[in-house]
Amino acid sequence: MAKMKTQIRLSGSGGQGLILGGILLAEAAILDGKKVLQSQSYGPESRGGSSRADVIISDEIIYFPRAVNLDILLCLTQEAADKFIGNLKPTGIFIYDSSQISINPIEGKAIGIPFTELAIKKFKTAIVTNIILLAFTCKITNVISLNALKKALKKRIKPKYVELNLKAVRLAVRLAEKYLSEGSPQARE
Amino acid sequence: MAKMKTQIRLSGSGGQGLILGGILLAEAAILDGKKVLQSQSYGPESRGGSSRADVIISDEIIYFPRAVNLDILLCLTQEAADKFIGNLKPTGIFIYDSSQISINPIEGKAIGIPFTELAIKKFKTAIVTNIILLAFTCKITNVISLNALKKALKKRIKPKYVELNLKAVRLAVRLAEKYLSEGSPQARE
Amino acid sequence: MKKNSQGKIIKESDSLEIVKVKESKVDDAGDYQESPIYIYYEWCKKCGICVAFCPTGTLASREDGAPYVKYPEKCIHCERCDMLCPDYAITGAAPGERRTNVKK
Amino acid sequence: MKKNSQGKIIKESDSLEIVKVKESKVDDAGDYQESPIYIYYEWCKKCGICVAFCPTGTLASREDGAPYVKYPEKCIHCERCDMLCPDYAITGAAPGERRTNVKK
Amino acid sequence: MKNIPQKVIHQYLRHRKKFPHVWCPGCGNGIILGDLLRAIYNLGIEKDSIAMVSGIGCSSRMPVYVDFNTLHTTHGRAIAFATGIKLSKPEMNVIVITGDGDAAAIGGNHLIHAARRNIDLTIIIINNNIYGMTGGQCSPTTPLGRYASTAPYGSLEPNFDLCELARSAGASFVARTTAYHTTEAREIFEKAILKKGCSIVDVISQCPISYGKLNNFGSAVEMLKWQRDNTIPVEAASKLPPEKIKGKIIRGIIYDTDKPEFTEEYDKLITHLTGELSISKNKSVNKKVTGKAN
Amino acid sequence: MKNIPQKVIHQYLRHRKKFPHVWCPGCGNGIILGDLLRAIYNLGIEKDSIAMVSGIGCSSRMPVYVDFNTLHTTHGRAIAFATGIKLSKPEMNVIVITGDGDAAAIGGNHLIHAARRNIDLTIIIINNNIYGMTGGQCSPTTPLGRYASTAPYGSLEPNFDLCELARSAGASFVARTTAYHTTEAREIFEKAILKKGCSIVDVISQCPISYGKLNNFGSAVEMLKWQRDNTIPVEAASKLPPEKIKGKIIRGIIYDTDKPEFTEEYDKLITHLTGELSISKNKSVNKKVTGKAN
Amino acid sequence: MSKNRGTKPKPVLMQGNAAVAFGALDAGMRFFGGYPITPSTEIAEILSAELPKYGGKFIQMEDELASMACILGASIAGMKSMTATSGPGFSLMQENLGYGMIAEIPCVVVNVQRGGPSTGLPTSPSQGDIMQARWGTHGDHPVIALYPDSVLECYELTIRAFNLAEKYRTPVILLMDEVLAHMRESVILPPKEKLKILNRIKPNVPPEWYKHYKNEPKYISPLASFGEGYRFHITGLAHDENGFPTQVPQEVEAMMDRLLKKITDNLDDIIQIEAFEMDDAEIAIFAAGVVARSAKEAIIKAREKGIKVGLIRPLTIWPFPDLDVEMMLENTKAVIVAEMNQGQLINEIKRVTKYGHHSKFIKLQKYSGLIITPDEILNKIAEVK
Amino acid sequence: MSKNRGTKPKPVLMQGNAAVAFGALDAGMRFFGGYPITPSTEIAEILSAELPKYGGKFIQMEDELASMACILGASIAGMKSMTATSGPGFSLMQENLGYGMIAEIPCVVVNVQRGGPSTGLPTSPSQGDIMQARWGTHGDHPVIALYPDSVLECYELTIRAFNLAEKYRTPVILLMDEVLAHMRESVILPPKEKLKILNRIKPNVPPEWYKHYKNEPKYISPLASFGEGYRFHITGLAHDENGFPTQVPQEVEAMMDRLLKKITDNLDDIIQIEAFEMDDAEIAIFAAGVVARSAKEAIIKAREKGIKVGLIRPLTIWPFPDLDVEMMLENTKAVIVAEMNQGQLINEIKRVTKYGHHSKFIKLQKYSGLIITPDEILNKIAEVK
Ligand SMILES: Cc1ncc(C[n+]2csc(CCOP(=O)(O)OP(=O)(O)O)c2C)c(N)n1
Ligand SMILES: Cc1ncc(C[n+]2csc(CCOP(=O)(O)OP(=O)(O)O)c2C)c(N)n1
Ligand code: SF4
Ligand code: SF4
Ligand code: SF4
Ligand code: SF4
Ligand code: SF4
Ligand code: SF4
Ligand SMILES: [Mg+2]
Ligand SMILES: [Mg+2]
Repeated sequence: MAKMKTQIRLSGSGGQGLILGGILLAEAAILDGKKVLQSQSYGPESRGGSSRADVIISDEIIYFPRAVNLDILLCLTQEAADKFIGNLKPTGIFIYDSSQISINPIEGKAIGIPFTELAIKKFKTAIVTNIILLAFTCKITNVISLNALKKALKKRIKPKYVELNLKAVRLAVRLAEKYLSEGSPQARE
Repeated sequence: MAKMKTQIRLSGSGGQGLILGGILLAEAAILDGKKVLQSQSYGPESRGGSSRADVIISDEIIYFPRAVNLDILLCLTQEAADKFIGNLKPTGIFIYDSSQISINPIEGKAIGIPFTELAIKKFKTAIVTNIILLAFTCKITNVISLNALKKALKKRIKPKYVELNLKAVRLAVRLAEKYLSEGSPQARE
Repeated sequence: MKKNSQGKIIKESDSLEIVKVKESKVDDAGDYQESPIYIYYEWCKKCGICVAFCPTGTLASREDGAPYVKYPEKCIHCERCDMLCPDYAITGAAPGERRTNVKK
Repeated sequence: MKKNSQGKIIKESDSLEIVKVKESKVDDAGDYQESPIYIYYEWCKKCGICVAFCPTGTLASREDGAPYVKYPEKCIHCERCDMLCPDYAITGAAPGERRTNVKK
Repeated sequence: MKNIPQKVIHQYLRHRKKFPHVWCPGCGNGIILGDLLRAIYNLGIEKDSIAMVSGIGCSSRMPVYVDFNTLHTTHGRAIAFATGIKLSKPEMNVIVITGDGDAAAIGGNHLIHAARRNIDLTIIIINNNIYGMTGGQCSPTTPLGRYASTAPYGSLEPNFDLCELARSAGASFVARTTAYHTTEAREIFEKAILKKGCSIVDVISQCPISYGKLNNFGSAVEMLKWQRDNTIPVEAASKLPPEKIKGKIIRGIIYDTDKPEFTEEYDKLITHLTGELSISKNKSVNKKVTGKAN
Repeated sequence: MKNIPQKVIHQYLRHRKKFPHVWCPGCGNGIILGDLLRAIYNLGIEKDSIAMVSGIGCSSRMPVYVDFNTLHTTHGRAIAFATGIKLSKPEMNVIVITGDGDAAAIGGNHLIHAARRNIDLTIIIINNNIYGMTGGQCSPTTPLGRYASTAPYGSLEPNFDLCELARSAGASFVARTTAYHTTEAREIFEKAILKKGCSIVDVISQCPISYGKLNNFGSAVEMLKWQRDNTIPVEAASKLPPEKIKGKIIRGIIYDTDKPEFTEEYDKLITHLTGELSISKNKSVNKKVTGKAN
Repeated sequence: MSKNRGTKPKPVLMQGNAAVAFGALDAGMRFFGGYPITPSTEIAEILSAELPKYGGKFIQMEDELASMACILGASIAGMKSMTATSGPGFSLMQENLGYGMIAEIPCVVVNVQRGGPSTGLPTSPSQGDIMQARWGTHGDHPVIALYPDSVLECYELTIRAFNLAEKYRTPVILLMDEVLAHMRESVILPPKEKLKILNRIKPNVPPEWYKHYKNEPKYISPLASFGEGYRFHITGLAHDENGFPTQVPQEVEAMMDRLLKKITDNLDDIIQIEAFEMDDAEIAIFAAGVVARSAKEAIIKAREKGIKVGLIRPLTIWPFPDLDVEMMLENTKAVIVAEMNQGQLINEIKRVTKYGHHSKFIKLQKYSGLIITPDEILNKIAEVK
Repeated sequence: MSKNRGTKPKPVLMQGNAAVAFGALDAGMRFFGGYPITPSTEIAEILSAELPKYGGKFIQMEDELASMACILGASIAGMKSMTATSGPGFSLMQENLGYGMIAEIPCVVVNVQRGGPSTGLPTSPSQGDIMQARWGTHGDHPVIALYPDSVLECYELTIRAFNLAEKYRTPVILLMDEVLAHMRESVILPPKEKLKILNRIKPNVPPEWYKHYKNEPKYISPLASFGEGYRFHITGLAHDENGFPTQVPQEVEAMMDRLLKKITDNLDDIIQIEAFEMDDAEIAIFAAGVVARSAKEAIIKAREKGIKVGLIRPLTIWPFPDLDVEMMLENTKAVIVAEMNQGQLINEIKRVTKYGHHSKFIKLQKYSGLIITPDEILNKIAEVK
């Protein structure tokens, strides 16, 4: 019986904290007792322009280190969405920032939330966008536990920022709960 | 029928013009219509201390490039004599500077002539010792023709020195003729 | 959703000898006769240098960090913005001057 | 004729802390008491430097280029010969001085 | 089209290459390239007579964008490649674009030897005090105490004064300018190109992404202001009391002299030996054409 | 034995190595080694605290003869090897022996970087203006117009002033002496070794076999006389009118300053981070012991 | 990563380059000299921060020539030392790497491979330097090179590299794939007290008796450090057992033989090779590093379909596991050599399977900057049938 | 040697290194950049005197890194260019040699081999750099390397090296033995008008249409020189057919394939191999350079005794003459691989004789600084019986 194996990509542009997001996700997965492999884009691609972090989470040993058939694709920019949407499995989930991205209909599940806008509105900074995105994803997909995410956060993030980030998590959880009960307006737009 | 092949070594110390001697011998051999191969010592051995030039003269193509079984060994210093005498064929000829070298009896033919002394006495300079040695050897062994040697000399040596060198050749020829008729006192000493 | 191929498409310009001001998506820059400052937003990387060093305050920053011409009348055509822009995305030659940026 | 092996045999000295003047083949240098200049001919390469720079003309060249002490009485023990000899083959400490060549 | 301004530099950019260029927002490389192109324009040098040679680094990516004979070589070796070009075709204007790491770390030896030979190269060192390309490691011009990804406690190594080094090695033209001082830079580049001999220009530049971030410069703008406020022209410096100069970096033409140039000397040797001109001299490309081209 | 003079340098020579050494008659290498050994004797430095590191060349053959920790490396890289030793064992006296080709041609980059770092190495460049070992090719210090086997028409390339280069690169002690000036050389070596920082000594030497022959110096003696007659102490030079100095080479201590030394600064960092001394400091070998040893 | 990890092994997330850095520190490495180059730079960056905390030394040299030189100097001074680089830098290190080999100086050289030749593809994976690791420097020389395939193995093989370097008195190369260097994986590091750390043997004879290039014991002489009273000579010239230059043919030959034999006589100790599902394999895949991971995934899938396929993976890539591979291939009908280059390992496989080996050689070579996928391997497996 | 030799060929005495220098001049080489090193230095020395007489340029660079770089620069500027070095210098040239390969810049690199590794035996012969010539630089790359065995062949193969370099737009290596470099032989040089000299193809299209890395014709694009109006870009990064950097896998692959195929598709043109007394040979000797001369002498002696032995000698050592060797060995019962190293060619022989080849492999390896003698070969021949 093939056990659970999830391939996740966080994408957007440099400076949005996506690599950190990937690492947090991976560390949280470890806390959940999973095997995990995290990789990212290097080279010109990673400077200035777009940024990408992949995480593979599995119950079993992970051999092939590339995420090619994404179960979950997270996007914060249009460029990233255009570039990576093709890598999403037909059954995959696409979670994107609806304040930045306009999409055509896709086969699978697409959830648009104005993450950046919300972050700026609630926290006066876009800096926690990645955390909101991440926590939202956890809640929606259950790929890792929220508890593990919080623990990972506390470990990786400078003490003075922990509180802010935990608030972002709480916001995300409420968002997700709302989405789960109501559906978001952008979904399947 | 194996044709003629002669291995000759000129040896002594740096500055005695032995490399030039080897080259002259080789060029002369070419003028005589022979195949020829000339090599010399490199490395620390060739600086300051001892010096050596080998010439292989043959009617046929020369493959192996080292002179290992010498037909003719020419020595101007004791060090060279001690070092190389072992490489002389039992049937080989050993021609040495009796003003510099004292030898024990050897099996083969040994001819001692005080080349350096003679050069200084006759020409007030040791510089032509190599030419006297060479011309003497030609006359004694017939390994190359004296004519060829003279031609080679004229080609390689600066015009202003040619006359001096030709005189040295003449001296050597007289020496050799004398030796051939009388034998030298040092031979088989 | 249309799936794009990887990497951007290289924009081929027919002639780059002429700055393509008309192609810019700028809404602030008017026609050449009226405003001498052209901003080519496709190349602009929003570094803020032109705005910071414009000696007359002609330029200001949009919310996204790109410049726009706030007070066209203030421009003295010093071309400081032009020379300092790392991306060749702005030019402010004086009216009538065709050549930006060298006048020895 | 005895055939030598290739290459020279390395001379092993028991202690090199003491200059082996007695081993030199010199016939010109006398005993230490009489002449302070020692020449170690086995190391001398006949460059002529010591002779050329001896300020007093104590030294002279043999026919083969090696130095010999021609006027031992002229020596002022300046050790110039010693310090300039590239081969550590000569020394001229003053009588009674055991150490050649540093006296600051 | 008549009234539409024509940006001088556009005629030198390669239209096949994709713009915007690879450099990060606010990076000094683009500014300095602009200055250089304007200098070339002002001198009226034919594009085809220019060989632009670079090593490896962000700055060394410059040649790919410009419509000259361009050669992007290996890390640190641009000057050596350029030496081969120049000696083979003395009539070409050979411009070397290099970074502080490329020129002064791995390529330091070629720098001082080009200076010593006084070979007619125009060497432009884009000095951002850091290895930009590889993400912010310290370079031989990272100032003492400054941070870099391989100097997490502040650099323990003093930096080179590249102008001093160039002069003492034998360059005949040595200057320093900054990304901020665009007109000065252009003028210096013009003189450097015109110079018959080895010219070395140290251009202080900003890398907001690596150096700026690690050393708490807020932005490229801050870094340009720093360049403005912490440098002082050599003429002014000579008139100021030492305490006013302390801590400031001297800009301008530091050293300028005339001495025999290597490729010319070599051609003289050929003429001497053959009575002919160098085979490479019979080419139509002209060296140092002045008068404006378009 | 009492009355038999004891040559100071003998206690430093390796009795297992064959003497006479490999150098040609009249070569400066032997003279300079003598000066260096006397300097070491005078300073009373323990043999075991000395690491002598060289590159490749006639001069670089020096270490094999002396009873220190000796390392004969690759061409041009001695300083880089030495940097590893010094940084690992700051308490050792690391002396680099190198030639003009070794230090300034292939090894030029390491030379200027050691100077920049101001790492406590004593670098002695035996400058015979030629590649002796390979038989007389021109070097970066072959003067313009002089002959070499690869400069058959006279060198077209100007030479480095190694002292200028060393100073501008950042060395804290820079001096020049000659094979002829044995006492001066010894004193300079003493100071160079004592200096906490990068010291570079340019020692003009003679290669009668290659340089001498090609440039019509009659003999080693002539070359030593040339050194005597064409150099002038820095103190004297400062008092003479320019026309008297023209064409002369300046000798003596050219530059001497005190500034932070690299390995010391690094050890401070370690102390700062760990509160402990560098692991390598707990060794018994002492640095810079003064007082005579025997 | 803190200096002291607890004794209870817990999984942590770690990057391949970090695993090398911390592996080296745990192996006792206290000197790093290097020059930045993608994709190896993180090793230097981490060590620039960590080494001084351990009392060790980090230096960024002016280039790779100097980097290689300074770590040899450091090793002679008694430090376990290392450098890390990538293709272009590795090329520049070759001359001094050869010096390390002839002078028998322990040290570790990490080459995180990227696309070549020349500047090539600085951020893409490649296995193009395998042959260079063997033959890059001039002259005959022995080589030990290790090749990890996971972050954990980066840690383990780094330690092993130091152990082999110290034991056999020679530079040891760690060849890595870019993918591995940059990816993060959950790893459980072994507790420090379980680590087996080897140190060079020091002489226990008086200096007068010490010969640092003696064939004893077993071709490897003890190695004193500079400043410990032994005052010996080291040279890159051919040398005798005292380290002094020689041109005597017998002495030269003895030296060359020692260099070779200290490796070839210890193959059992040096060579590590993994056989994955090889017991009953009819098809063998030969692959190293990250390609082996793709192979494993492919094998699992193929086995699900009943295809008897296995993997041979060299952890020690040099000396090449000649005998092991030959034996393992004895009963296979085909061997797929999968590598991210234009064909380097395949030549070795052909060489070692010389005598009447009739299995099919199938090449899978990719050099576009992308890694070989399990599907590509599955396709090749399908070709055999 | 005078600039103009008469048309009537006469034997002259010439040193191997001189033959290289004059061969290069006759091939049209007009730029030499180098750094002295025994045993190659005479090439530089002769050219420093000769080149300016021909209007060409000689420069002694600061090191071998720069030497390799400057000859590539010179070639791009339109000169046929060359450098000459030996082991340590050859190691230093590797990075830029790889640049020449990826950038496809013609030039010739002479490596007069000496004893290695490292400084080794500077004045002794060795064949220790054969594998390095193939694999010395990082990343996959094609290599052409020639190996003369006489002074005349030094001259001829130097010219051929330039011809191949120009034709295939690639650096070509001339591997030489120290013995050959330093010895003088009587040679009859071919009259100049009989020499076949190839020059690179220049573009005949307008600059706008010029793609300098196109696969046409036959994988080799014409090459304009700098300053001829084409204004193109050259980089050591993976590039597209316009020479601009690319990371697009298909473009990278196309580039890599071109590099490989321009060599592998032209093996018949590139490979030269000598078969000496091989027609009826039961025993084959495989040897290159000076060892082949010893082998010939041994063969003549052995044949006198009725032993059927012959020699296979590669004049082109890289690409290795796989097929030719395999075919020539088909009917032999033993092959003696004689080389002055610890075993480099033997591996190639094993590799190419893979399928059911049952002849005996006999090694004759010597690495003491002395050359292999005819007697030593005769002894090995005797072993077969
Ligand atoms: C031989 C070699 N070593 C290292 C590198 C990696 N590398 C690429 S660029 C660079 C430094 C660039 O710094 P600099 O020259 O200052 O240029 P910048 O990016 O700052 O403009 C390094 C170390 C390389 N490409 N080749
Ligand atoms: C990489 C390398 N290139 C070239 C050489 C050859 N080589 C040996 S010594 C030397 C020059 C030595 O000149 P210098 O340093 O001045 O020493 P000298 O012999 O004059 O004392 C050269 C070029 C080498 N050994 N290694
Ligand atoms: S030209 Fe001068 S005044 Fe006008 S916008 Fe630009 S910087 Fe401002
Ligand atoms: S300087 Fe140029 S790139 Fe920067 S904000 Fe202004 S227009 Fe945009
Ligand atoms: S010590 Fe002085 S005076 Fe005496 S011999 Fe020597 S140089 Fe002459
Ligand atoms: S200086 Fe020394 S080597 Fe020279 S002649 Fe005098 S004693 Fe002999
Ligand atoms: S990393 Fe720095 S130097 Fe490189 S492009 Fe970005 S800002 Fe410029
Ligand atoms: S060649 Fe010159 S430098 Fe070398 S030992 Fe002889 S004289 Fe001295
Ligand atoms: Mg930089
Ligand atoms: Mg020298």
